[in-house]
Amino acid sequence: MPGEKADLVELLRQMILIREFDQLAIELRTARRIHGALHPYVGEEAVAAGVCAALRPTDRITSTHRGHGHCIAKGADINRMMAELFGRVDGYCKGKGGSMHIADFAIGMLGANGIVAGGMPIACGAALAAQLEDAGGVAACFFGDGATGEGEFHETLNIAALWKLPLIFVCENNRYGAGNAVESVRANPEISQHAAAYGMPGVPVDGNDVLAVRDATAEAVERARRGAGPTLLHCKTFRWLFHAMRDVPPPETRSADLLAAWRGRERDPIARFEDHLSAGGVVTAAEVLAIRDQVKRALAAAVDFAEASPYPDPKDLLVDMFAD
Amino acid sequence: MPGEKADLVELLRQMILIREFDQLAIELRTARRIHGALHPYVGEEAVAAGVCAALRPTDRITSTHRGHGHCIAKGADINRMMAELFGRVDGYCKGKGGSMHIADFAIGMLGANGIVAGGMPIACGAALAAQLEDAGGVAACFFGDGATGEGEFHETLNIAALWKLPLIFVCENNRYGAGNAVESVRANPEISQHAAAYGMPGVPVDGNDVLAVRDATAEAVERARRGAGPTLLHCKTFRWLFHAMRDVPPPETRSADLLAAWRGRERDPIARFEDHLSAGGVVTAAEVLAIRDQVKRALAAAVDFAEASPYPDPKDLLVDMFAD
Amino acid sequence: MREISFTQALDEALAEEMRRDARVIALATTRAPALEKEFGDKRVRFTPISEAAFTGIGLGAAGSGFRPVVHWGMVTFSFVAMDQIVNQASKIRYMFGGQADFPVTYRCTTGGGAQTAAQHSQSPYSMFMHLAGLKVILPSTPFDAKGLLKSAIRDNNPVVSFECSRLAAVTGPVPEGDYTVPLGVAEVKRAGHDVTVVGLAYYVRETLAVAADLAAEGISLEVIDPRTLVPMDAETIRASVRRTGRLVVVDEAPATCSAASEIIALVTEDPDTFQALKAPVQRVCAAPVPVPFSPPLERAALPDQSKIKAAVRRVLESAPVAV
Amino acid sequence: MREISFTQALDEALAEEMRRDARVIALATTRAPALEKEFGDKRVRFTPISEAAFTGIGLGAAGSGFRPVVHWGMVTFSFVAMDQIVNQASKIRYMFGGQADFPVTYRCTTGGGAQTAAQHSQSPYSMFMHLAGLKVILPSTPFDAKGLLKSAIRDNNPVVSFECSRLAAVTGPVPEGDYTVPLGVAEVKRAGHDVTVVGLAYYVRETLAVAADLAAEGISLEVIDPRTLVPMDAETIRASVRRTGRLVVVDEAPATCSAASEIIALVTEDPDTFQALKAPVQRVCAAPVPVPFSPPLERAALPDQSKIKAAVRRVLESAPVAV
Ligand SMILES: Cc1ncc(C[n+]2csc(CCOP(=O)(O)OP(=O)(O)O)c2C)c(N)n1
Ligand SMILES: Cc1ncc(C[n+]2csc(CCOP(=O)(O)OP(=O)(O)O)c2C)c(N)n1
Ligand SMILES: [Mg+2]
Ligand SMILES: [Mg+2]
Repeated sequence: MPGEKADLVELLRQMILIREFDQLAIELRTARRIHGALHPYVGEEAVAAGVCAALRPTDRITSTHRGHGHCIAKGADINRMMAELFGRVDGYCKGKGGSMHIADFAIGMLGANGIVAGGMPIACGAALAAQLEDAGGVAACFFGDGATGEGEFHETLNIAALWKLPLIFVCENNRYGAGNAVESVRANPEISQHAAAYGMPGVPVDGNDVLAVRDATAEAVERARRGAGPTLLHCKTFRWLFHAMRDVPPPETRSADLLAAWRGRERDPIARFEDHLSAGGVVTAAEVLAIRDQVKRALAAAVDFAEASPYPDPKDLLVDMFAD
Repeated sequence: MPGEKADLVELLRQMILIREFDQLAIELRTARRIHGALHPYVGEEAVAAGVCAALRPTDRITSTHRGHGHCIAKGADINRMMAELFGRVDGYCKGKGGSMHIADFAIGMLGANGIVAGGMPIACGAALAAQLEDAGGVAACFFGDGATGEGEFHETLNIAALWKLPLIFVCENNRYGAGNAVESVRANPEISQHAAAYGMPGVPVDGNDVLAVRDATAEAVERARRGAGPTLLHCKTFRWLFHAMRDVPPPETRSADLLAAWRGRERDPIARFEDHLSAGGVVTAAEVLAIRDQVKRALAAAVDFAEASPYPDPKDLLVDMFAD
Repeated sequence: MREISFTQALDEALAEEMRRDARVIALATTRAPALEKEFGDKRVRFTPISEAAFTGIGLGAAGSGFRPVVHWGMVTFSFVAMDQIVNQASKIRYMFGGQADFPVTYRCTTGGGAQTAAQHSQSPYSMFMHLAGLKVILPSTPFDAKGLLKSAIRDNNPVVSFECSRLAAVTGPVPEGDYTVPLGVAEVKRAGHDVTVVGLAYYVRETLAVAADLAAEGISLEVIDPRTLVPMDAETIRASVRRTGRLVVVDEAPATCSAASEIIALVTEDPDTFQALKAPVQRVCAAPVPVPFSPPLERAALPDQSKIKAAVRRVLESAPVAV
Repeated sequence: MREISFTQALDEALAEEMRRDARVIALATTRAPALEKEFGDKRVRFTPISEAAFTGIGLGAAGSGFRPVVHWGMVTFSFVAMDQIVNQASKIRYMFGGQADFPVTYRCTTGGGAQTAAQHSQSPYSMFMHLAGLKVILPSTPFDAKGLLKSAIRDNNPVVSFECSRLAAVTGPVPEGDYTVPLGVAEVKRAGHDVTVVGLAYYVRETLAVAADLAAEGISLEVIDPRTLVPMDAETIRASVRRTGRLVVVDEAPATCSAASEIIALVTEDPDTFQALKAPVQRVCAAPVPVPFSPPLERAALPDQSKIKAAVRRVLESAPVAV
């Protein structure tokens, strides 16, 4: 079994936390205890966890509208995340951002982003900074399959390749951009093929296999750190739930068979990794239960933390606008 | 010798006219008889002429800031072009557009464009119109190597491929985007390689060989007309002169050797085609002289036409703003 | 008359126009099953998330004989396509000397008030108004929405239709069948004589509510809805101000260089209207911040009835009504 | 004092700031050989023609500890990058609760008057002013250009520097070495008492020329240059209008929702200034068309000294100066 036991268990714990966080968020939103739009990451946990496992705390990432998983994997505090969903002053953005705009610059999480592909140039700027700092830092940008329709994706690929920037492009192909299947919006679904025209490695990855994601990322990171430039990872995964919810979760329109195929134990990134670890003797069922229990308690505490935090004072409306 | 004699001679005449038009425009601009910025097409004539030779008059094109050649090849009236450069009311745009914005919708020339890659989505719209009309029409968009840095290029490739639109992408790689060599702004200079990721043919073409351009375009057009979708042609050519001039032509900064290599008889698209035609017995030296003479006279007449045309009346400033 | 929602009214407008004219085609990033069913997937296209490309596609198809209706989604996403809007659509007709018409309609949703935070709560109409070359509509009722969108689709120029999200579910009377509301004609939504209040979109409703409240106190507001921002019906607004001598403009865009600023300039540069002004004009706009997520902050950032009332009282205090 | 051109002043500002602070880096689509030579091609980057990407790169590098100065070329090309400007740069600090600073400067050239036609003759400052979240500078002299650009680069927020093309070759006194002009401080370029004329960029010069002419007729203009559009020094303008009672604003952007509209709104909504106004305000702006190519049309489209004079006379006729 490659990797230290503690690291593997931590990966499992992270994935469970990511899933439970978003499932709880859906409950809270349905109960109207939190506000705004919600984009659950359920089913895609292996991508965030696998990628961030290959990064250093000082490496920087940018995220998308579906960003809770990236935050957690990069090491964000779930109390402050939850407080942000509740619109409270102890949230990461003091309640100004909400679900779609969580950031934690202190841990190199440069922000979720409501604009499809909008975070990619920003990550490229972080990669430029890393190259200039010359201390072996890298940056990674998460983006969806739908983002490949946007020019910013392509422009960033070229510049990163041209300047050999330490940037990892992480395409989370969850098969849909909102209501549209990837085949319906792309002439060619194999996204990694864009890389060739930039002389960049384009790597298809099983995005539901957290170790495969971690290892592919590690290779890309190694390449980036030695100055050989960016890599395009095409992580193939599946969006278990709806694209987005507001007051109620929208109805499922996809076939039950399809959903079952992806949610089965062999494909579910968490169950699959759990089985893999127990088969390898790394964890016992009891340990997994304990993790789940700890996660639930941590999340309950996060809700308490959030609800104990006050709403921002309207008098502070103009605070944070401009830096001195 | 493939093709009818008349067609071949017409190709030669067109290329000569394109070159002479722009050389005259430089003289006129240097003498301050015309205004604004000028982007000469000298050296790249085979691309416009070869592409348009494979199009029908009803097919539509969009052009770039370096657009005089495209206009002439599509069949524009040099009198009205010249009047536009002079800012006169008989110009194609009644003097409102100038060199960078000549259009003739009647002949399917949907406009030169001052925005790098800006014409590509517009051409794609014309291709969509052609597909909906279902009468075998196609559209072509000209764009430079520099335009491949812009997102609009990539977005348009995907949509055209996805919808199998009858669109021909004509990349005029003249080796420079303004002052910058293509290698300095692209990770991979082989532009046709972008096509693969869209399941689209990407065809490198000798852009100084007018028949090669015409034949590659004809194949792409045939493909487009039968509903098989777009093609990316990568026409490799060379910008003989400066990127742009205003009051005076800017100094040359490229090496004399490089220039000589591209301007030699074997590479000059006009001299080379002329030699090819005379070797094949299609034209005599005397016929070529007669063409040159006719072109000079036509251009002199165009200048007369332009100068005889009045400036637009300032009272008409608001005319043409909104259609009824 | 039957009542339908703002969204239904807009949907009807598009479907009726597609029925009326086979050259009308629709492009959007989301599927429209009813339209697809009726008109087929040739005329009803759903597109990749490539706003720049499909904005230009709409323009190119318009210049090639079609009448595209292009939906950007939220106005937020139009910024990805801004080159095609600013450098192409708004200039293409004039720059080419009026050779061709470009009958393309761009639609998008606007506005805050739904806890969707900074990026998804924008009302940047003034950025589009500033571009000489686009017409702009901004309806506030289902009736106007249907009638204006139809006029937009029939117009031979690029028109941008801003559709306020907070109005989506609002219902109101809409006649069956065809009618249009002309571009460039404001409507006095309530006649009054003390203060002219120009409201935009959602804030027409809020202003009408304030007018009803203040009527009880004997204060008479004239509520005007421009409905079209370009061309702006300045004369209807000026005529009202010449009677009331007082002007408040209410909108949820930040004040700086807003439609509200423009309305103030149109009023104060007109000599007769200027002479009739009794009190300083007032803008009731969003605070100069990106719209924040947290409900109390968002409420503080956006205009509301109490802020409108306060502005009305300010102009009345500054020039009291003669009894 | 030595005289250098507007362009030289800007070049000096950038070079001096790069010398002063190693975190200042430069990105542009055109090479800058002198800068590259002095600072190396790591800090002086020339980029592909990918404005959206490099606008975001500047922002991301700013959020990662650098101070990028990003040159868009003409403002025209910024529209390709508008998502990064509107949805990212102007919102990123506030939306994230002020966690990080984004000290990035975006530079571009603006304006018409050089027969470069619609796409290459734009002055859309107001579109950027409308975005709560960007600071905006618009210098009119070499001295201000150098001092303001330095302040912009040292500012810890995204700042947009609009640099008027028609001023590029204009020369003026500029001290050697370091100095700054603070953001948000207008300058009275000429004191006077009959009419306040606010000019922007090139039109500060034109207005000063008009002021000199009219002085001969005994008409005294006070000429104000805001220099910074965000934050706008409204108080300097208002104080002047309170003394003169008359306001003309001159700029080459089309009037609708322009900086000129905003200045008028700032003046007429302020009670004391409103009370002091004796005549309707006047905008002298570009005609509402894309700037045409042909010289006589272009001249007709843009403001000039005679149009400024006519506006001044209009406000004076409407409220004659007491002798
Ligand atoms: C520029 C832009 N266009 C449209 C949208 C609306 N939108 C939000 S998410 C989304 C789908 C994105 O799909 P994908 O990139 O695959 O990410 P996923 O939601 O699947 O994680 C769309 C169209 C947007 N946010 N930004
Ligand atoms: C969006 C945009 N960015 C920058 C420019 C300035 N510009 C005009 S032409 C040009 C170079 C274009 O190079 P290429 O596409 O290779 O065309 P070429 O000039 O070689 O024909 C540049 C950068 C522009 N017109 N539009
Ligand atoms: Mg997806
Ligand atoms: Mg080129």
